[in-house]
Formats: sequence, structure tokens, C-alpha cells
Amino acid sequence: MRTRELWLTVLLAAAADPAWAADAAALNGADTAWLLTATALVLFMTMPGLALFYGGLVRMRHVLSVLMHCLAIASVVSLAWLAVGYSLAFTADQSGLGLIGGLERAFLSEVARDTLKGTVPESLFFMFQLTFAVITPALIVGAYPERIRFSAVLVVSLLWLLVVYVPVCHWVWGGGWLAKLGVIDFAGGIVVHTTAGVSALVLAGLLGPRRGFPREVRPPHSPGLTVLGAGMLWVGWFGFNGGSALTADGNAAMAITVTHIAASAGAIAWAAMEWLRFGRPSVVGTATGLIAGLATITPAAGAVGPAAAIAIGLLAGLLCQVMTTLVKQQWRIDDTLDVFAVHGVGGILGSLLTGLFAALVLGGVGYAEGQNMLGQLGVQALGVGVVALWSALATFFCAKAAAALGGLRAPEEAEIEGLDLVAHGERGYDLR
Amino acid sequence: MRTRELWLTVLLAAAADPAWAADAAALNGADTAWLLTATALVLFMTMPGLALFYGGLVRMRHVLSVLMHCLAIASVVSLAWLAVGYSLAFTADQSGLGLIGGLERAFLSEVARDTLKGTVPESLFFMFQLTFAVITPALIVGAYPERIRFSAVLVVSLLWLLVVYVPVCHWVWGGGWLAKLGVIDFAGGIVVHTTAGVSALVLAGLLGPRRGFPREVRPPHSPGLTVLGAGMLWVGWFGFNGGSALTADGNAAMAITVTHIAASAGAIAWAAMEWLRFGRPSVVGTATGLIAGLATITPAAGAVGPAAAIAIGLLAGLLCQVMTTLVKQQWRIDDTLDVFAVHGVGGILGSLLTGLFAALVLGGVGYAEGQNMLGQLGVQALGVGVVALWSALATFFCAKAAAALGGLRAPEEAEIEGLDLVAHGERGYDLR
Amino acid sequence: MRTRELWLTVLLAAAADPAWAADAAALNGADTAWLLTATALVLFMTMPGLALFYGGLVRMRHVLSVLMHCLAIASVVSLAWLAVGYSLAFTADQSGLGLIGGLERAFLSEVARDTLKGTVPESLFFMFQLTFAVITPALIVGAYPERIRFSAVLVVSLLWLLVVYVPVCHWVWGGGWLAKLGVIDFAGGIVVHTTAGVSALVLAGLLGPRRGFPREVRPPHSPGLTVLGAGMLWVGWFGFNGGSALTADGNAAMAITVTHIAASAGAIAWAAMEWLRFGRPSVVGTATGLIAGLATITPAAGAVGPAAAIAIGLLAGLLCQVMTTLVKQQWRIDDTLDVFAVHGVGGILGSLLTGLFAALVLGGVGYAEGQNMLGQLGVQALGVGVVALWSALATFFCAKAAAALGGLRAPEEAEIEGLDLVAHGERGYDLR
Amino acid sequence: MKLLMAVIKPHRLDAVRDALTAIGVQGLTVTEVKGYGRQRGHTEVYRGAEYVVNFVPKVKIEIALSDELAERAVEAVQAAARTGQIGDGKIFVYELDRAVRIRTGETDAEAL
Amino acid sequence: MKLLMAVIKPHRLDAVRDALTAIGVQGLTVTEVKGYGRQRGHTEVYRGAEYVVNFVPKVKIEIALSDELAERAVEAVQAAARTGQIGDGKIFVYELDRAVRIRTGETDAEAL
Amino acid sequence: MKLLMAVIKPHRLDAVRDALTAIGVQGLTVTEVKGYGRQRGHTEVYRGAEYVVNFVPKVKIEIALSDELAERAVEAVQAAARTGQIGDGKIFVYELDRAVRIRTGETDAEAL
Ligand SMILES: Nc1ncnc2c1ncn2[C@@H]1O[C@H](COP(=O)(O)OP(=O)(O)O)[C@@H](O)[C@H]1O
Ligand SMILES: Nc1ncnc2c1ncn2[C@@H]1O[C@H](COP(=O)(O)OP(=O)(O)O)[C@@H](O)[C@H]1O
Ligand SMILES: Nc1ncnc2c1ncn2[C@@H]1O[C@H](COP(=O)(O)OP(=O)(O)O)[C@@H](O)[C@H]1O
Repeated sequence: MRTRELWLTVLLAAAADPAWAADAAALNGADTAWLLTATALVLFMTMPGLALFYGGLVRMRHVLSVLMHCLAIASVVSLAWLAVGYSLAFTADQSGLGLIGGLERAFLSEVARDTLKGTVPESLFFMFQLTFAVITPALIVGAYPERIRFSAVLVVSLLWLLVVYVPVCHWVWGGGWLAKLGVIDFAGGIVVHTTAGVSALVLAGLLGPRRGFPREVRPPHSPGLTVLGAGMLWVGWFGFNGGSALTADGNAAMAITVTHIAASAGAIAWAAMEWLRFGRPSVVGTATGLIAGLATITPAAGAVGPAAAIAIGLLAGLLCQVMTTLVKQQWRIDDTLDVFAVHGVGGILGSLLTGLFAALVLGGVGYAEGQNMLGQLGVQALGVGVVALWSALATFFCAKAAAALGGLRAPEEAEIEGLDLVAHGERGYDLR
Repeated sequence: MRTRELWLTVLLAAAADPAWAADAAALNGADTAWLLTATALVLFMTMPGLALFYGGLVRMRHVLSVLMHCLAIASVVSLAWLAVGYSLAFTADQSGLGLIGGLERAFLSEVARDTLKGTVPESLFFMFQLTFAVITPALIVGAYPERIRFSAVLVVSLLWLLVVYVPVCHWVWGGGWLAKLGVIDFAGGIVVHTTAGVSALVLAGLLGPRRGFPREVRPPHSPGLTVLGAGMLWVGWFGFNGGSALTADGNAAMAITVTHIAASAGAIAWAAMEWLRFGRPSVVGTATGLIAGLATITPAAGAVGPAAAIAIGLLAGLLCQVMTTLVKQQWRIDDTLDVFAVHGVGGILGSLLTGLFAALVLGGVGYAEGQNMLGQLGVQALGVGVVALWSALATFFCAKAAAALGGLRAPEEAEIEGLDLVAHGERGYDLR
Repeated sequence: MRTRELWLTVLLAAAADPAWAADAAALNGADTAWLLTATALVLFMTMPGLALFYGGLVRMRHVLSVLMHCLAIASVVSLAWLAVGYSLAFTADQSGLGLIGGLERAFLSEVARDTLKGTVPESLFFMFQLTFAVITPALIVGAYPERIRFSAVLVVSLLWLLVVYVPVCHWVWGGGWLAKLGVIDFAGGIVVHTTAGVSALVLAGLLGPRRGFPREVRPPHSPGLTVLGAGMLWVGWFGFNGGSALTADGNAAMAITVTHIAASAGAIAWAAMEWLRFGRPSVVGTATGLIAGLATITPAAGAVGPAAAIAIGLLAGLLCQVMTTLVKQQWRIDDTLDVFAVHGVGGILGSLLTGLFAALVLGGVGYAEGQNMLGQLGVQALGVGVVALWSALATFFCAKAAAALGGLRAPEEAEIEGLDLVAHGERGYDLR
Repeated sequence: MKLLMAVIKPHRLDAVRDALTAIGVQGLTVTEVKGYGRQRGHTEVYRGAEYVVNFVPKVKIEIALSDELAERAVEAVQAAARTGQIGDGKIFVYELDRAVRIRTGETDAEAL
Repeated sequence: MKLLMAVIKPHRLDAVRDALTAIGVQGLTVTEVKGYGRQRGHTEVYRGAEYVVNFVPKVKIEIALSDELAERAVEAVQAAARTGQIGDGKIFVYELDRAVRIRTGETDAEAL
Repeated sequence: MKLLMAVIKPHRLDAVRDALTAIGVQGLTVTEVKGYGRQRGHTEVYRGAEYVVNFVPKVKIEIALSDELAERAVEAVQAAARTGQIGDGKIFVYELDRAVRIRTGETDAEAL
């Protein structure tokens, strides 16, 4: 992952003075510059990107509650990540089983300004990962708006971070058992989108539907906000996927290229299908297809080429749209903003397709030595399956815990009058 | 364009191992880091920046259609750029005439993660250029809102990309005939703003005015959105002009400096003139002056100094304001959001002023060897003139093609009820 | 502040060719890449970030005027900074007293594309500092919305830039007398937040309260805009504090880490206290706590560790909330958007806490040689005290000057009908 | 002919419309209004202070009716709009002189 | 004195105002409303599903008039608001007891 | 029973409500409207051109009253809404047949 330029400097330096060399080998300013930027971009995805994306889709009287959910999750998860999350996810498992890390890095202890992780400061790696830990539970906000208790948002999100996100992150990115099996998840098809999507479905089921679902729900109160948020997510995703290279080089560059192409293809596929089905494409739909494309390319962004990205994006747009209808109209689960259909399905689909399109012949980077397409597909399927199962089970437990601690669902009055006013004492718009 | 630091590394390395050296010479991590960022910034300009800037200026019932136009153009153009656009624009013309490139790079074929273009990965150069190819047809959206058919937006934008943007891009930036003549267009005064502005005027003329134009048109439905978009465009323009240096050095730094100064001067000039003419300056006007300043400095950003930037910005603010009135009140052309008056006039003015202010004595970087002010001005005028003419002719053809393929103008009912509802089945705001 | 990698290059290069070396030593592409980005991020904080943050908090009929204030300040201050501000702040004081710089750099004279300041182009350093000069008077906008004359905004902001911001900036960051005393102000606890906060209080007092204050004021017209702005400020602050390292290394990384943590803690503290006091936390409050945390960590971001950041953020959230009530309910000063309570108090608190938490034993970077905690606290208190006093006095003078030149307060009709319509001829929303 | 004007709680609108349709009312006109009455407004918290908002969002419906339908319509609205809590709203009835359907020029009962 | 209340299509507002001005009406008051009637609402597509919105945006105008003007005003509104398509709206007229101009205290016909 | 309908300047609303409360009125309903009358609209500047907006924001209040209170209410509104400048608005009064409190079913005077 290091740039060649650095290698060279190191080689030359090594001769001169070994002590300097070790140090010089480590910090790469360019990688650091890019990762600082990428970190800002990923934070931007949650606040304000995702908050607005979701906020525009709900009824006017609940818009602030959705923003509040995202803001509160961002704040609370950040402290939890500092306290224990990062350490549990990214330090070695003493047991050797690769299930969960230790507490050596709790509160970033022993991490000074010049402590490195790879070619970048460890504090920067911590922050970059923090932004992922923040956005993942924030994605789940789309499952429960307009009817959840605010305290339940806090309890579920915190517990979920610890029992779902942190272990899965360790398994896949922290050197845990799935990493050892060779699962490919470049930027979070499994760690982020599968976990969030599956958990959203479970949570939506346990919470029950909104009043009037599915016949009398209202359309988004401000699709413009949603498009604004989608634009921010699009741009921020360059940091999400491009930053996951951890280097400022061709890996990052190709990652943003395929990311962008898949997003475009996802938007086109969704819009085209709406045009066929309903006679006209909607902007909310097109933006949703965009996000579906982005979620689906995420695990693959380090492994596939531009042509594969088109295929991945198109499949994402089509399948995710079918799934929104299936979940809501057939399964009758009010996963209100389609977190499962878009992120869950997208993450799973992308993780599987990664096994396929990583193939050299399909323009990908190829498999690790000793691995082939079938083997890789098997590993990907195993990873996705186990993580989906664990997410479902653990989310069930989180929800029950929250139900015990103050309740899950807001009183009916709040649902009618609006969570904004009842839970937060505010109104979204005072237009006079 | 390379930083000196790199030169040095190369020099030292060259001695050690020639094979390494060639490679090390090529990739500059810092340039890559900056260009990754700049690419994100320019995408940000279109989505959501420009979409909101334009969206705020139209009537409430058409706001989503404008967002949809920008989103659809961004998606569709991205795939077309990948398929053929980039290759036609940036590979060599086999004929040697410098008119249009070949198809070697169609679908980025032969571009791997470590393929370079200058000091950066070629995939990154492709992406950076893609964001320019996206925003240029998106600028034209301002010519036709509130009355165009959605299918016409798609047809016109795609055709236009291929017959206007791609060739002109090749002429100026792809080593084509205008490049050989020595035309200076740092970041798109000709390639972006002249093409978009002139084409907008032609398209607006062919499409005809909105119902009630010019007496009964309504003011912008949400100037706040427009200011939000303008702020995003301002920030994004640092990537647009600063990224066009393709290096993280004093060229990029001075480019953002003059960009920022011209923007400020443009805003001030526009506001001051409104204050004199109408007794009060408007925020929509001030934001428009800002954009006029930005468009006008664009071709000059690599060649002029800060004092020249003030002059360029002030002239932009004044002239573009005069032109908005002229186009709408005198010529009676409903170029609805003033694409020609702001971008066309700004791009042309800036391209000419570049010839002037590049002079060393005026604080510029000076002319190429053997060139002087008069010669440069001539080249600039030629470039602008030919491109304007070509844009007008080719746009006429694109519009006729779209008219044949399903029609240009939306039915009157859609104009009255709103394109949002009729063309996309959505409403911009559901405030209850 | 240089990265070690660069040191090495320099060492090796020095042997080869002294002339090259001086040059190579100077420009660091990675630092440049990061500072280009940081500059964009800080501009983003003002436009559109702060503009929206404030715009959402006022009544609907004044929203555009607030956006206009921010936009106008950004434009006008930029030119003033180019003309004289930067030079006065950052060149040496000929008198040796460290009170104010000279005019050598007026209009950036003598600054070419390859002129350096430290490891980055001087034009870039100029631009980065410009964005600080812009946001500081823009913060004061929160003191006077809904009732100020637009001309007064211009007069006060320009004068204030010259008599408050520029000298204080010279004292602390330009090598002036406070710098010599060893005051620590990493990114502007004193230079930005103390000056703006104290001046806001004075200005609000002189201007008088809004009609109906404090009994009949209206709640924010669009808290969603405020959250959107807060999100942008949060992200932008990574550039503000991270960029203040001027390098792409562990200093920048740790700066964004503590920045983020303090922001989160500030949001949590504010929300928790509202929950206790009123039975429910508001999103406007939570966002305000976030900003309080950010303002308060600003001076400390280069000197403290993550644990200290939690403490700083929590204290910020609690104290600033208490102060909003105190200023408005007890002192009866209509500092409308709580600039003093949030930025002033935050800046002062943070500057003092920096003296404390910089201690090595508390996880900080330690004091300069020969300095200890008590000494540092003394210096910090002196710096804050003198700057607060100077800000108050000089603002009084600025306000009187503006009152003489056309008046401070808008006519009552404008306050009732809205500054948008009366001062700018526009309306914020035309929803039909 | 009568005009029935009712001020009701917004979330009862659909129920009221259904009840009216059931008795044969074919059209009505809805306006968003704010009410002031025995039902108190709410408080909003804003940066460490509470503010009282006096007006409560309500929906006003207006229905032109033949005299015969009027009585039943009053009952239908009352039944459908009622939650039993303060702030349920009011029904007012007054006399209409004329009604015209713009499209056809039909008048009075035929216009409804 | 009469009060003429009309519910019309929003885009006919300017035409109606012009027509009324032409016959000497000097003032009127406009409210944005939503109508329910024979004219169906529209469907909105939202993420793979269609939703029906029952209410149609309309504009209500209210004009206080002398008895003499009332008749002509009804005609003027009907002519100007008419598009011939379903949903053109209704005109209602009822009796006013009093009118007062707040600024001057003038009453009835003089107040209009 | 009477219904008093007044169109006033928006910023006089609080004063009018206070004046009505003072004479014993317990409830009212408020609608945001746009007025057209002698008071001109405003001009808006938009990119180098001026546009005239004809309609002026107003607030309409509706109050159902017993006959006795009606007279005093008209006076109270007139006094509280008056600024003496053009555009202060109008008060209209008409007869109500019935009033019903939805919550209790009380009618007429008791319903108010
Ligand atoms: N005298 C009145 N005239 C007009 N509208 C009224 C009157 N009294 C009440 N209203 C309307 O009815 C609504 C409900 O009245 P309120 O006194 O709060 O409760 P209730 O209907 O249970 O007595 C008010 O919000 C207001 O809109
Ligand atoms: N009985 C009624 N009372 C009050 N308003 C009505 C009534 N019937 C219709 N309206 C209003 O008139 C509008 C047009 O009516 P509609 O039945 O759709 O078409 P048309 O006027 O062509 O018969 C409706 O949207 C509604 O606002
Ligand atoms: N004939 C009318 N019918 C209904 N409303 C009217 C009528 N005339 C005026 N209005 C309303 O009263 C408002 C004030 O009237 P205007 O003529 O501007 O001033 P004034 O009340 O001082 O005479 C108008 O904006 C309009 O809303």
C-alpha cells in the first residue's frame, strides 16, 4: 500500500542511519494528507449528509427527530469508540481465535502524536475508522423514524456498536477470523452495509409499522433535502472508498473511479425501471439507486475494474428496487427508509459480486495466491452469512434491552403530533 | 508541474537503479492526494452545488425537476465519458489535425491501478476530467427549466457531450489544434463556460420562453438554496481551478488565491451596481456576481496575479449583470437562469482577459517564448470565436435531434402544474 | 512541524547541491496538499456553513439578510485582507514592540508562485489565514440579526477587521508581543473566538434588543438549516484545527482527533443538561453544544490529548449553556444567536484550559522550556484578558463610527416586515 | 343551502372526510389554520430557555350542503372529529344564498 | 352586502383578479386551500410504490361586495376561472351584515 | 350568533388577540392569507430586473360570538388592529345559524 516513492526514500535512507530510517519509512505525508481529507469526507457523509438524506424522506413533523438521531449517534458513538471500541476492534485477540481485540488502546492510551499505523499516524487511522463506526449505526436510523423513543435510539445504538459493529469489524478488518480466511471487504460491504441492513430489518420488525402503514403513509416531505443529502453522500463516498486504500496512489484513484461509475449505473438502473413501471422516473428513486450503487460497490472498490463497476451498479439499482417493494408490500415490514433493501441487499450483493469480479479476466486485481473464484465466492458467502446471522441475533438482544430500559416505541401522541415537538420541543419549520 | 522535491528524489534515485527511478519519477503522492481531493470538490460542485443553486431559483413546483436534471446528467454523462468521451478527448488524433482523439482508452481499457498520466494515476486524471465533463452540460440546465421534457434533457446532454464538449476539450486540453496554437485556458473558460453559455442561449431560443415571460415570471422560490449552492460552488471551485494545476504546489495555491479574489470582487461589483440601480443589493444578485467572478477567472487562474484577479472579478460582476438585462429585456430570450449572461459572457471575457493579464508587467506568468500580448490576444479571440460558433451550430443540431426524438418542450399542463408532479410524480415540499 | 521524511530528503540533498537543497527543503507537497484542502474546508465553514447555521435560527423574514451578511463579509474582508490585512498581521513589526506588522506584503506584492512560507507556498498560507479572517467577523453576525442596517454590517466588519482582528492576529500568530510571551493559541481560541465573542456582546448591547425581546421572540424558523450548518462547521473544523498544524502529520491528525472528541462531548453535555432541566433535549441545543465544544477545543487542539478533550468538551457544553441563560435572562442583552455565550465563553474557557491540559501528566505536549503550569496559566489569562478588553473598546469605536456613517439600526418597518424584503428586496420562501 | 364550517384536529381530517362521503357529501375545501382557545399551545425549548407558543395547528373544512344534508353532516363531523379531549374544535353553520359550479354554470343544489 | 367566496384553480387567479378589477372590485383576500371533489388527486411514486394523494391544491378568494356588484362579480369570476375541465371549482355567495374599514372606521359600502 | 371575520396586518395579531381576550372572547381561528387592495405590493429585484408582487401578506381571524359581544368585538378589533396606514384591513360580520362544540356536543352560546 505504500507508494513507491516512499520505498525509494527508505532504501536510500536505510544506508545512512538506521534509526532515522525506521521512522522515515513509516510516515508518508501524502498518505496522511489524503487520509485527513478522507476522514473529513466520511464524517460529512453522516453529518450532515445522511441526516439530510433521511430527514427529507420523513413527514415534516418528524424531520428534526431524524436529524437528532444522527447527531446523537455521531456524538455518543465517537466517545464509545474512543473509550473501548477502537481498541476492541483493532488490537490483537489474545486468545488467538480472532473474535475480539483487547483494551490496550482504550482511550487511545499510548498513542502519541508520532505513533504510527502503517504509513500514517495512528490517531488518524483511529479517526478514519471512527467515522465508519459512526455512520454504520446511523444508517439504521432509517428503519425506525417517526415512531421510536429517543432513549431507545441511544441504548440500541450504543449496545449495537459494541455487540455487532466492533466484533464484526475485528473479524474482517482487525485481523480476526474472517480476515484470516481471506474474505475481501474493501470498505465495508460486510462490516458496514450488511450489518446495518440486516439489523434495520430486525429492528423495524420488532418496533412495528408506522400508523397507517402501508396504505396511508405520506410521501417524503422534502425530496430536495434528500437529493442534497445524496449529493453529499456521493462526494463523501470518495473518502469512504478512496480513503480505505489508506494511501494516495492508484489504489485510491481506481477505488473512487469504480465507486463513481457504480453510483451512476445504480441511479440509471433505478430510474429506468421506474420509467418502465410507472411511466416516469422520480428523483427520490434515482437518488436511491445512486446510494444502492454506492453501497454495492463498497466491498469491491479495491478489487474490480470500471467495466465490472457498471455491472455492479446496474444490478444494484435493479435488485434493490425490487427488494423495497418486496419488504414493504409482501413482507409487510415497515423498514421505513428501506435500509435493508438498499444497504443490506446492496452490501450482500456487492460482497458476493466481489468474489466474482475480482477475477483478473474480468478486469479485477485477481485472487490471493492459492485462491480461485469458487473458493473466494465461498469465503464471501460464508462471511456474509455469518455476519448477517450474528447481526440479526444481536440486534434482537439490543432491542429487547432497550425495551426493558424505558421502552422502544414512542407514545401514540408523539407519532401523531410529531416526534419533533413531543420528544424535542421543536418544530421543523416556522414559516412566518 | 512536478514539485522540486520529487525532482531531487528522482535525481538521487536514478543513480541507484534505473528501473525504480522511472517509476518513482512518475507517481507523486502529494499531487495524487490533492487531485483526489480536487476531484471530490468538483463533483461536489454539480451534486449538490449547482443543483441547489439552480433549484432555488425556479418556482417551487419545478424544483425537483431541476435537481433531477443535474442528477441524471451526472449519471449518464459519467458512463458516456467512461465509454468513449475520455478517450476521444485525451488520446492523440491519428490524423494529426488535432480534431478528435481515438478510442484506445474507451472504457479505460489498458488503464491499470499503476498506469500513470504525468505524476498521478491515469484513473485519477480520468476522474478529475470526468467531473468537468459532468458539470459542463449541467450548467446548461439553467437555460431550460420549468418547461423542458425530461427525455429532451437526456438526449440533448448526451449528444452535446459528444459533439461539443469532447471535441472542444480535445482541441484545447487534449493536445488538439487550439493547444498547438498556444491558446491559454487554464481550467475551462473556453472548454467549459464558453461552450455551455453559448449553447444555453441557443437552446433557450429554440425552446421558447416560459409562459408569462418576461412580464409575469415569478421570483426564485428559495434564494436560501441558491446561496447554499453558491457557497458549495465557491468551495468546489478551489478544486476546479486549484486541481487544474495537477500538482500540489505554488501553481495550485496561486490558482485558488486568484480564484477566491475574483469571486469576492465579482460579488462586490454586482451588489454595488444593484445598490446604485435599485437602492438595495440582493443576495441572489450578490451570489450571481460571485459565480460570474468565478467563471471569468477560470481560464486565467494559472496565469495571472491577485491584482489582476480583482480587475477580472469587478469586470465580470459589472458586465454579466448588464448582460442579464440585455438578454432578457432586449433580446427577449428566456435563458431562464442566465447561463449565457453569467457563464458564457464570463467565460469569453475571462478568456480574452487572460491574454492581457498574463503579461509579466501586469503580474502574470508571461507568455510562451515567441509570443506577445497582441499575439496571445489574437489566439484567445480565435479560440473563443471558433468554439462559440461550433457550440451554437452543434447545439442547434442537438436540439433538432431531441425534437425529433420525443419532443423538446413539455406539455403546457406540466408547465402549469409543475414538472415535479407531471414528469416525476413528486412534489418539492409536503409541509404538514 | 516538518515531516521527518522531508528532513531526510533535505539531508541527502544538501550533500549533492546546496542551491537545490534550500529549495527542496522548503516546499513539502504533502503539507501543501493538506493545506489546500484545509483552506477549502475553512471557507466552507463560513459559506455556506455558518451562514446556514445562523440563517436557520432567525425568523423566516430575516433569513436572507443573514445569508447576505455572511456572503458580504466573506467578499469584502477577502479584498481587505489582500490589500493590507495579511501584511499588517504577518510581517514583522519594525518598531520591535510586536504591535502591528508592516505593508511589505500589501496586495501580496513580491509573492510569486514559488515564494514559500515554511514548507508551503506563501500564497497558500495567505489563503488559509484569509479564511480565518473571514469567519471571525462573520461569527459576530449572530449578535445583530433581524434589526441591523446592512450598511452598518459592512462598516463595522471592515473597521473591526482592521482594529481588532489584524492586530490581535499579529500579537498571537504574527510573532507579536503575546507570541513572545509564549501564549498558546493553536487555532484561534483568542484570535478568533474571544475577539468575536466579546465584540458580539458589546455590539448587541449598543444595538439594543429585537422588538419583543425577551418575552415574545420566536423560535428558530428552520432548525434543519441550523443542523445542516452545524454539520458543515463540524467537518470544516477539521480544516480549521487540523490545518493549523500547517503539516500533514501526527500534529494535524491529533488535532482533528481532539477536535472531534470535544465536539462530541460538548453536544452530549448540552443535550444531557437540557434533558435534566426541561425533560427533553433539543436538536438546536445539541448542535449548539457541538459548536461550543469545537470553539473551546480550538486553542488547545495542538497541545492536549483525547482524555483532556472529553473534559474540555463537557465543560464547554455545560458552561456555555449556563451562559446563554445568564446573558439573555439576567443581563438582558440580546446577543441574539449567543455569540458571546458560545464562542466568547468557549474561547476564553478553552484558552485557559489549554494552560492546564497542555501538562505532560495530563496527556498534553508539555510546556516550553522554562515554563510551568502556573506560569502558562498566567500567560493565557493575560492574553485572554488583554484581548477581551481591546476587543470591547475597539468594537465600541467601530459601532460609533457605523452609527455616524448611516446608522446602526434598521428602521422599525424593516424589523417588522423583514430585512429580507426591506433591505434586499427578496423573500426567503415563495412556496407556491 | 347551508355552509358548514368546522375547525378540527388535523389528524381527524381523513376520518371526517370518510364520514362525510358516507352520507353523500361529494366535495369539500380544506384550509390549514391555527387555533386559539381553551387548549393551550406548547412550549419549545431553545438554547436554555422555554418559549410558549399559543397557537395550535388546526384544519378548517368548509362544505356547502343542501338544507336536508346539513343536519346529518353536523352529526357526522361531530362523531368523526371527536377524540374527547380539549381542543377537538367547533362546527359552525350559516346560510348560503347561492352556489355556482364554475365549469358548467349549474347553480345551487346542482352545483354541489 | 354580499360576500362572494370562490374556490378556483390556482393558475386562474391572475385572470380572475383582472376580471374583477375590470368591473370595479377594489379588493379581495386570497387563501391557499386544498380541495376534495370530483377531480381526483394525483399519484406519487415513491421507491417502487405508488401513493394516491386525494387533495388538490386550490385557491379560495373572498370578496365583500355591494348587492349590485354581486351579480356581475359572480359572472366575472365564472368566466375568468373557467377552463371547462373538471375541478374548475365553485362560487358561493352569502349575506354580510356589516363591513368596517379598520383604518378609517368607515362602514358598509364605503368600507369596501 | 355572529361570525366576525377580520383581515389584518400580521404583526397586529397579538395585540388583537389580547384585546379580544380582554372583552371575554375565549377562542378564535387564524388563517394566513394574501390581500389585494389599495395597499400596493412590493417590488423584488432579481438579477438586474425588478418584479412587482401584487399580493400582501395578511392574517384573517374568525371569531364566533354571541350577538351581545359582537358589537364590542368589532370595536376591540378595530382599535387593536389600527396603525392608521393604508392596508390596515377590514372587518366583516355575518349571521351564524349554529355552533357546536365537538368535544361535548354543546351548542350555540355554550359552544363558544
Ligand atoms: N369563538 C370561536 N370562534 C372561532 N373559532 C374558535 C372559537 N373558539 C374556539 N375556536 C377554534 O376551536 C379550536 C378548539 O377550541 P378549544 O377552546 O381549544 O377547545 P374545545 O373545542 O374543546 O372547546 C380553537 O383552537 C379554535 O381554532
Ligand atoms: N360541497 C362543497 N363544498 C365546498 N367546497 C366544495 C364542494 N364541492 C367541491 N368543492 C370545492 O370545489 C373544488 C372543485 O370541485 P370538483 O368536484 O373537483 O370539480 P367541479 O368544480 O368541476 O365540479 C373542490 O376541489 C373543492 O375545493
Ligand atoms: N372587498 C374586499 N373583500 C375582501 N377583502 C378585502 C376587500 N377589500 C380589501 N380587502 C382586504 O383588506 C386588505 C386591506 O385593504 P386595502 O384596500 O389594501 O387597505 P385599507 O384596508 O386600508 O383600505 C386587503 O389586502 C385585502 O386582504
